[in-house]
Amino acid sequence: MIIEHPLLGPRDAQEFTCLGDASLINRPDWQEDDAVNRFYEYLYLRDNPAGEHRELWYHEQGDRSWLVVTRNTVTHEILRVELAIDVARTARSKDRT
Amino acid sequence: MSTDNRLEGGLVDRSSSVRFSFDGASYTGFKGDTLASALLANGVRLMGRSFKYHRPRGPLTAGPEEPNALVELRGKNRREPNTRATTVELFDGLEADSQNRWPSLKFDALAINDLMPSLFAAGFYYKTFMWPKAFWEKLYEPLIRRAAGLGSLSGEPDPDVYDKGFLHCDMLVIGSGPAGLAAALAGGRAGARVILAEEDFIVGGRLNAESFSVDDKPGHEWARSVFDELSSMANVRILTRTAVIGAFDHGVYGALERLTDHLATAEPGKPRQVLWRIYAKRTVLCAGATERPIAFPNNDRPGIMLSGAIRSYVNRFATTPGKKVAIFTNNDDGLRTVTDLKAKGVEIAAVIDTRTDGPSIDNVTHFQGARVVDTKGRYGLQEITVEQANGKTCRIDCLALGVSGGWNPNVHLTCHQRGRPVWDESLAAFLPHGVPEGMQVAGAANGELSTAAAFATGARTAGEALEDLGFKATGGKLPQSEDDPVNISPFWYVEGKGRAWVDLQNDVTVKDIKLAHQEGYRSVEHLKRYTTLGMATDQGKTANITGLAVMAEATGKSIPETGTTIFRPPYSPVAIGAFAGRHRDMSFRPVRKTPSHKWAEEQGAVFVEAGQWLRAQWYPQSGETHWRESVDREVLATRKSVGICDVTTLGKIDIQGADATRFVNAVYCNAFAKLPVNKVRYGLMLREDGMVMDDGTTARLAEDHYVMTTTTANAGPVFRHLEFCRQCLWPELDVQLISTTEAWAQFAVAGPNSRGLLRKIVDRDFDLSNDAFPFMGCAEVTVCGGLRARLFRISFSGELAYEIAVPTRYGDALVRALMKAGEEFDVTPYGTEALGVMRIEKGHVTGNELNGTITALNLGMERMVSSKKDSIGTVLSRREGMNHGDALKLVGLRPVDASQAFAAGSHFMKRGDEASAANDQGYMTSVCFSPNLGHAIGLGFLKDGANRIGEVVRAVNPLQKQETEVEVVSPHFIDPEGERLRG
Amino acid sequence: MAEYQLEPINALGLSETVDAEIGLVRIVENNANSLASIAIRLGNEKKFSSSARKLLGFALPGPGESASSKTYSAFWSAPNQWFVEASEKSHADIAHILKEELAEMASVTEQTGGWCRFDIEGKTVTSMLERLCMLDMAGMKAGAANRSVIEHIGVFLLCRREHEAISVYGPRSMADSLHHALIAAAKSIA
Amino acid sequence: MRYSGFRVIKEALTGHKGWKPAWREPDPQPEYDYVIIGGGGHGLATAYYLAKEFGQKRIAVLEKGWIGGGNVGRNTTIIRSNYLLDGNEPFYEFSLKLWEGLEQDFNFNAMVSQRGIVNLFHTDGQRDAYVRRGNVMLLNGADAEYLSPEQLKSELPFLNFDNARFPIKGGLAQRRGGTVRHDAVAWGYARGADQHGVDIIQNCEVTGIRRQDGRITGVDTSRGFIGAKKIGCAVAGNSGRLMAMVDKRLPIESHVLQAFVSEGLKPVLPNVVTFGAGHFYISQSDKGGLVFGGDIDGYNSYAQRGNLPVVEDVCESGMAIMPMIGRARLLRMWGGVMDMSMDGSPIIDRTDIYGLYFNGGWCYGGFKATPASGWCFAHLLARDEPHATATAYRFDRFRKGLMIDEKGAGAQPNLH
Repeated sequence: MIIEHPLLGPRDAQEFTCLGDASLINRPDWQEDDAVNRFYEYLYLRDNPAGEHRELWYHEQGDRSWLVVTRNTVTHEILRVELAIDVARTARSKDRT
Repeated sequence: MSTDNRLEGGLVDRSSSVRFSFDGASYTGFKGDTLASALLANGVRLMGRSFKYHRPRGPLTAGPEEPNALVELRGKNRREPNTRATTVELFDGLEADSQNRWPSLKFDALAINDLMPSLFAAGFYYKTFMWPKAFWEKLYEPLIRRAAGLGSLSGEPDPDVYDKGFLHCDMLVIGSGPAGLAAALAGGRAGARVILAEEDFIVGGRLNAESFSVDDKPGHEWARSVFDELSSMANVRILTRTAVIGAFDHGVYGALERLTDHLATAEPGKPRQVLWRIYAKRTVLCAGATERPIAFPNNDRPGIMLSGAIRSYVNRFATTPGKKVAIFTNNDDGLRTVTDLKAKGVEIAAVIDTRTDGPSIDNVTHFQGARVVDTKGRYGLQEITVEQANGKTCRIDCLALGVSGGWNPNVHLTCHQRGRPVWDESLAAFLPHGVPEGMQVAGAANGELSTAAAFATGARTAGEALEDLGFKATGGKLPQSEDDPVNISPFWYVEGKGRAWVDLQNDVTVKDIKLAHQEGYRSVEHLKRYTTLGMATDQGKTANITGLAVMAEATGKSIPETGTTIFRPPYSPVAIGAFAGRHRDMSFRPVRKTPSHKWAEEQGAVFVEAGQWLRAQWYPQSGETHWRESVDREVLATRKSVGICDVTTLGKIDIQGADATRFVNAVYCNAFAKLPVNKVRYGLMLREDGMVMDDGTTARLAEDHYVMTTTTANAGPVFRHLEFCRQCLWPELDVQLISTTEAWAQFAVAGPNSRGLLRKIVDRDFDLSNDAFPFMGCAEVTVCGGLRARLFRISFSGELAYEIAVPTRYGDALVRALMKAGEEFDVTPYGTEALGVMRIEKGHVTGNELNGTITALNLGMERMVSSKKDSIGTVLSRREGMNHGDALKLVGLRPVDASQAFAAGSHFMKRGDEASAANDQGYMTSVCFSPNLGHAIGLGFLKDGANRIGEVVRAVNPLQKQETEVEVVSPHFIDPEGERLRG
Repeated sequence: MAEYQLEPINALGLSETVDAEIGLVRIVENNANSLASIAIRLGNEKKFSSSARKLLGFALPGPGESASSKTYSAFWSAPNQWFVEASEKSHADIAHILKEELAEMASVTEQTGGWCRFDIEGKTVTSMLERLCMLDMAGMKAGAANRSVIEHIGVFLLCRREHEAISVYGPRSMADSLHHALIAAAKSIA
Repeated sequence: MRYSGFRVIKEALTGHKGWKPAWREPDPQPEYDYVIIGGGGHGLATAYYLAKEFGQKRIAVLEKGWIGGGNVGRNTTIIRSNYLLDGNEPFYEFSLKLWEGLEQDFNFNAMVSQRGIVNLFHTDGQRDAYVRRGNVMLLNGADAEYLSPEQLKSELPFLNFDNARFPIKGGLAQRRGGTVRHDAVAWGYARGADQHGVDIIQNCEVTGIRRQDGRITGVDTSRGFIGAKKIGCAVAGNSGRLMAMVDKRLPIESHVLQAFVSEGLKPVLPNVVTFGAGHFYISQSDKGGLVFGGDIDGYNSYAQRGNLPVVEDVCESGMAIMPMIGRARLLRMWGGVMDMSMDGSPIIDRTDIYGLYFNGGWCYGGFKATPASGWCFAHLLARDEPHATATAYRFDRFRKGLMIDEKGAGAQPNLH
C-alpha cells in the first residue's frame, strides 16, 4: 500500500504502523460520573466497517507524524490523508465551544 | 525413436554448443535452448512422472505453464526441485534429474497406482484410512506422505544470496510480446519512465514462436530491433528474465528477476535473484494468452503437447517433438502448426478438427468433425485413434500430437485484487474484469488475439495511460502484421472409456470432476479442493477452464453460471529465499552494539541478545569454567566495592517544552507535577487499559526539560505512545519529543566505592557528596577535563550507585577510563546476568514481571496511581475485575531447604493441594542464585501474596520435573530499607 | 589537565575512517560533523524562523528537504523539527551553541552521538541504493532529505548530487550492520 | 451412507455409481428452532453437535456462499492446545480431545495428524514464559514437553543452529498437536450434520435480523424470510458486519491474515514448528506443500488478500530459522479475514437481544477451536448456559476488566 503523506507525498505503508480507528483521538473526560464506562466504550468498541474507515497510522520510519487515513477496508482504496494533530486540534476546539 | 529432432533455423545459437546431463546421461544442445527443447532435440520425450498415478510424462508446453516436465535442477545444496524444464535456460554443465519416481524414471514402482485408478478416484482418502484409529499416523499417513510430494529439497541451507530492490516508474509494461513492445515504445518515446518486464530471456513473446512477419521482417527480428531502440532510451528500463508475480495495492508490483539462474555458477556475493518491488503509476498488462488442451482418453502421453508449444519448439528452438506429428484442434490457430511444421519439412500424420466447418487444408490427411479417442505409447506417443464424423475409427501412427482447445487470456494479475474475469462467448474464454486500480490490459491478455490487434491495443492503451499522466503520446505508425480472426468452436473433452486428464500434474480426470459433481462438490471452490484441480505447481494454468467446462456440463449450467476461479499471487512460483533477500542468518535483523562493545569484546565478554542489542552477559575470567562463577563474582564484587555496567540500551526520550511537566504528569500514573529540577523520579506508565506498559526513571534537567528512560524492549513502543499522546490527545500542549537513546553512552557505576571512583572522573568543581548530590539527584556535569556529561544518582542494584552518560562516541573511552580509575577499588565490569541477580535481590521488576497483564496493584504499587489527575490508564485500572480481593501480588520466594533450586515458570500450589489448574495460586517470574544469600531466590505473583508473607507454598514445575517448597517473603531480599543506596 | 583523557572513536569502532571503493562507488564513513535537533516551541514559529535564519544563514528547509550555508547545514526531520549539522572541529558543542541563540523559541537536543554517517559517491549510487531503499532513488533531486528504511534500519538519506552522491545517516549502534548492508549492495551491482 | 475402505473398494469395482451427495441441497423451511448463520467450520460444527449431542431438531445453517469457503478453508491447518491462561487452556484442550476422536465420530477422514508442534524460544525470558505455559498445559491435563537445544538438534537437524541471529535456546513441544486437512473438517461436519437432519442452505445470505419486543423472530435472507426461535451467529471475520444489523458494536476488528504454501516436496519437515524471534510457523501437508504463515498485515481489512511487506517478513523469518527452504518455491498466497478481538481471545456468549447468540473473535485460534467452539456454542444455544470450558468467553469481560490476554498486548487487536 501507498499512503499519500500530506507533507511528504506518496510513501510505502511499510514505513508506517497502523493503530486503528481514529476515534481514539476522542478520549473521554476522566471526571465524568460514568468515566469507566465511557473509557470502556472508547477503548474497546471501535468502528470496524466494511467500507470507509478513518484510522490512525504512525509514520514510524519517517517523520513520526500520526496521520488520519480514510481508507476503504474492502478495496483498500485510500480516500483522504490528514495530519492527526490537525484533526485533533479541530476536535478539541469544537469540544471547547 | 529418432535421436535428432533438430531442425533448421530458429533462434538458438548454433555456434555455441552446450553440454548438459539428464538423469546422468550426457547430451548436447545450443545456447538459446531450454532444457525441454534441448531434450526434445535429442529425442527425449519422457521427462517426468505425474503426482498420483506416476504416469510417464513429457512436456505439454514450451513455457511457464508447464504441468509435466518438472525436474530437479543442479545438485547438492543447490538442488531445485520442481523446476520446469520448459523455462530452464540451457547452460554448459547443467545437471538435471527426473523426480517423483523410484528407482528410475522409466521403471517407477509407484506406477502401480496407475493399475488401480478407480481406487484412487477423487477424494478417496476422505472415506477410508479411519480404522483402526491409531493407524493413520503410524501407517497410512507416512505411506501417503512418501508417495506424495514431487521433488525433494537438499535439506541443506540454500548457499545463494538474494537481493531485494525497489523501482519507481510512470508506466510498467508487463510482457514484451507485440502488445507490450508497442506499449513500451509509446511510453519510451513520450519520455515517461517505463519499465518493461519480460519473464523470458529474450523479448518478443509469441513473435519468437510464430512465423509471422511484421513490417516485412520476421517477427523476432522486429522484436529485436524494438529492443535495441528501447535499450537506447535512458528513461526505459528493460528487465528480461523477470516475472511480475503479483499486483498489490496502489500500484505496487512484485517482480522476480533471475540474475544467475542461466549460469553454471554465480560469482560469490552476487545475488541469484532480485525480488523487485515496483511502484508504478500506471500499468499496462500485456501478458499474452495461454493455450489450453482438449481432454480425451489417454491424452497425457509424452509427445502430446499444445499445438502452439509445438510452434515454439519448431520456430524458436528449431526442434520438433517427433518426425511425424498430428494435430487435434477446435480452432484455426491450431492449423497454423500444420503450416509451420510443413515449412520445416516435418511430416504431418493427420489433422483432426472437431469442427465440420473449419478451413480445409491441402495435401494432408484431414478429418473434420472428428476427435481423438485414444492413444498408445506408454513412454512416448506411438499412435492415436481417431473417431471420424461418420463414427468410424481409425488408427494413425505419430510421434507427437499437437492439441489446441483455444487460448485463454492471461488474466492472472488482473485477479490479484480479487477481480473476477467475465466469460466471452465468441472467444470461449474469460476476459479481465475488475482489474486493479491503475492497471489496463492490452493484447491477447485482453482477448485481442491477432498480432495486429495486439500492436494496436498495446499502443492505444499505453497512449491513454500516458495522457492521464500528463505525457504527450507521439502516436506513430503501427507495425503491420497478421490480423486473422479467431475461429473457434468450443470443445472441451472427448467422452470415452479411458481416463481423460484435465489437470495433468495432479492427475485430475474428467471422471473425477463428474464424481465431485455427483457427490455434491459443485461450486468451483469445492471442485478445486475436493479433486485438487488447479492446485499443482502450475496452478491449473492449462487446466482450470477445461475443468470448469466439464463441471458446467455436469450441472447443466453455462460456464459463467458455474463460476470462475481467480488466481492468487504469485503468478509463477518464487523461491522463498528470494522473498527473504539478505535477511537471513546473522543478517536477519540488524545488530545494535553498545558503546562499550569493542572494549567488552577485548575483555572476552559473552554476549546476549536483548532485542536487537547485543549486551555483555558476563565477563569470564581465566579459571572460571561455569557462567555462575563469573556472575557470582561480578555480583559480590559490585556489592563489596564497585562494578560497572553499560546501560546505554535503556530507551531515553528527551521531553522539552513549556508544557513538558503537564505532559510527563499525564503519561505516568504517579505524580510528577512537583518533581524539582535536578531530581529523578521512578515513573510507572500504564496503558489506557490500566495495565502496566513500562517503567523507568525520569529526570528533570530544567524547568522545561525532562529525560525519560524506558526499558530496553519498550523504547520504540513508548516513544510511539508518547507521540500519540502529544499529537492525538493533547495537541494544545507545547511539548517536543525526540529519542536520544543512541546519543548518550550510559554506564551504571554501582557499589559502595562508586562515589570514590567517580570522584576521579567527574571534574572537581562538582560536589559528589551525599548532601550535595543525594539519592535521586541528577546534574549536567563535565568529566575528564571538560567533556559534558550527565550524572544520575539512581540505583537498580540497590547499592550506592550512579549512572553516568557521555556523548556516545566517548563511551568507549569512558569505560576504559572508569576501569583505569577503578583499579584501586578492584572495579569489576558486570554483565546483564549480574544486573539481573542484583535487581532480583533488590526486588525490582523487569520484562519478566511486566508481561502486559500486570497492574500496579499486582506490583504492590497501587498507591502510586494518582486519583487526583488525568493520566493514561487510571480510569480503566479501576475496573472491578482488576481489583478483586485475592489479586496476584508480587512477592519474593526463597527455598525452605536452602540447597534446593527452582525455576521461573513454576506455579504455586498450597501445601497438601494436588498440583492442578484448579489449585493454581500464581507463578514464578524470575529466579536467580543469590551469591549474597547463598541460595536461590525468586520473584513471583501469588494470589493475595502481600498477606501471605511467611507462608510456605510449593513451586511446582512438572514440565521440568521439579518441585520445591518455598517460603513467601518480601520481594526486597537485600537492604529492604534502602540504606545502601542513600548512603 | 585531567588525569583521564577521553578520545572519541568512530561509529565503526575504529580510530581511522573506513573508506571502501567497490566497483564504481565509494563508501566513506564520515565522522567530521556534529549534529543537534531543533524543534519549534509552540507559538514561537515566527520569531524562531527569523532567528534561525540569522544564525544558520538560510531559511530552514521544508518537508523532505535540506539546506546549507558555509557553516551549517540542516535537514527537515519532522513537522517543526530539523537536524542541524556543522563541523565538529568548530562546533563540538553544537547543541549548546544553538541553544544559546534559540532558547525559549526552540527545544534543542544533542544528537551527535546518536548517528553514524556514510557518504556514498559514484556513477552507480542509484543502482546500489535501489537494492536497499524503497524511496525513489532514481528520482531523488539534489537537496532531498528523507527518512526511510534500509535493511530494517531507520535512516536519513540526503541527496548531495543527483544520481551521484548520497549520504546515509543511521543509528550509531547499528553502524556495523548498516555498513555491511551498503557494502553488500555495492558488491551486488559491481 | 457410511464411508469405509470396503465401500471405496466396492465403488471402485462398480464405477463409483453408488456415491451420494455428501449433503443435501434443501430449500429453506419457513421456520426453524435454530438458525445458525455461517456455514464455516464453527457454524457447521455447532449444528452438528446441536443435533447429535444435544438432541435438538429443526436446525438450519445459512451460508452466503459455499460452505467451508471462509477461514476454515483458508488457514494453516494447525491444531494444538498450548495456551497460557486459565480462560483458554481448558477450552483448547477440550477441542484437542474432540479432534482426537473426530473422524470416527463424523465418519470422514479429515487426516487429523498428531505429528507434534514445537515452539522455539531464543531468550531466557521466552524460556521462562514457555516453562510457565508448559506447566499450565500439564496442570490442565494436556501434554507438554521441554526440549533442550540438543534434543532439538537431533529431532530437527535442519534448523539454523550454527548461524542464527537469534540462537535457538530450546523449545516447548506438544506432541498431541499437529495438523488437519482443513477443508475436510467443513465437509465432515456438513455431511454429519446433514445426516442428523440439519438443513444446510448454501447461497443464502442473511440481509437482516428481525426483532420484535426485544427478541429475535428470524432472518431476512437472499432466499426470503426464515423464522427462527434462536439464532446463532458464527461468521468470524464478518462478525462486525452481521452484528451491525442489530446495531451492536463489538470489541472486534477485522484483519487480514496471509498464509502461504510451497510447491509439493517429498517429506522434509516432520511436525509443526514456530519461530520465537519472528513471525513464522510452518508444517508440511500430506500432499507435500510447506504450509506457513506469520503475522496479520496489521490494518483493518475485509479484502481477503494482503501485501508484500508481510510476505517478505514471513519468508525472512523462515529463512532465519530454516535456511534449507530457500530453494523451495512459494506457490500460492491467500488471505483470510480474522475477527481480531481486543484481548486476543474469543467470545461465545448471549447477546442482550433475546434469542440471539454470538460466536466470534477467534483471532488466530479459530481453526484449532472448531470442534470445541461448535460444542460449546451448541451447549449455550441448547441449554442457555455456557459450557464449563467456555465460561470466560463473555462480552462483559472488557467492561469488567477480566481480559484473557495471552500476549499481554492490551486493547490493540493487531498486536494479538
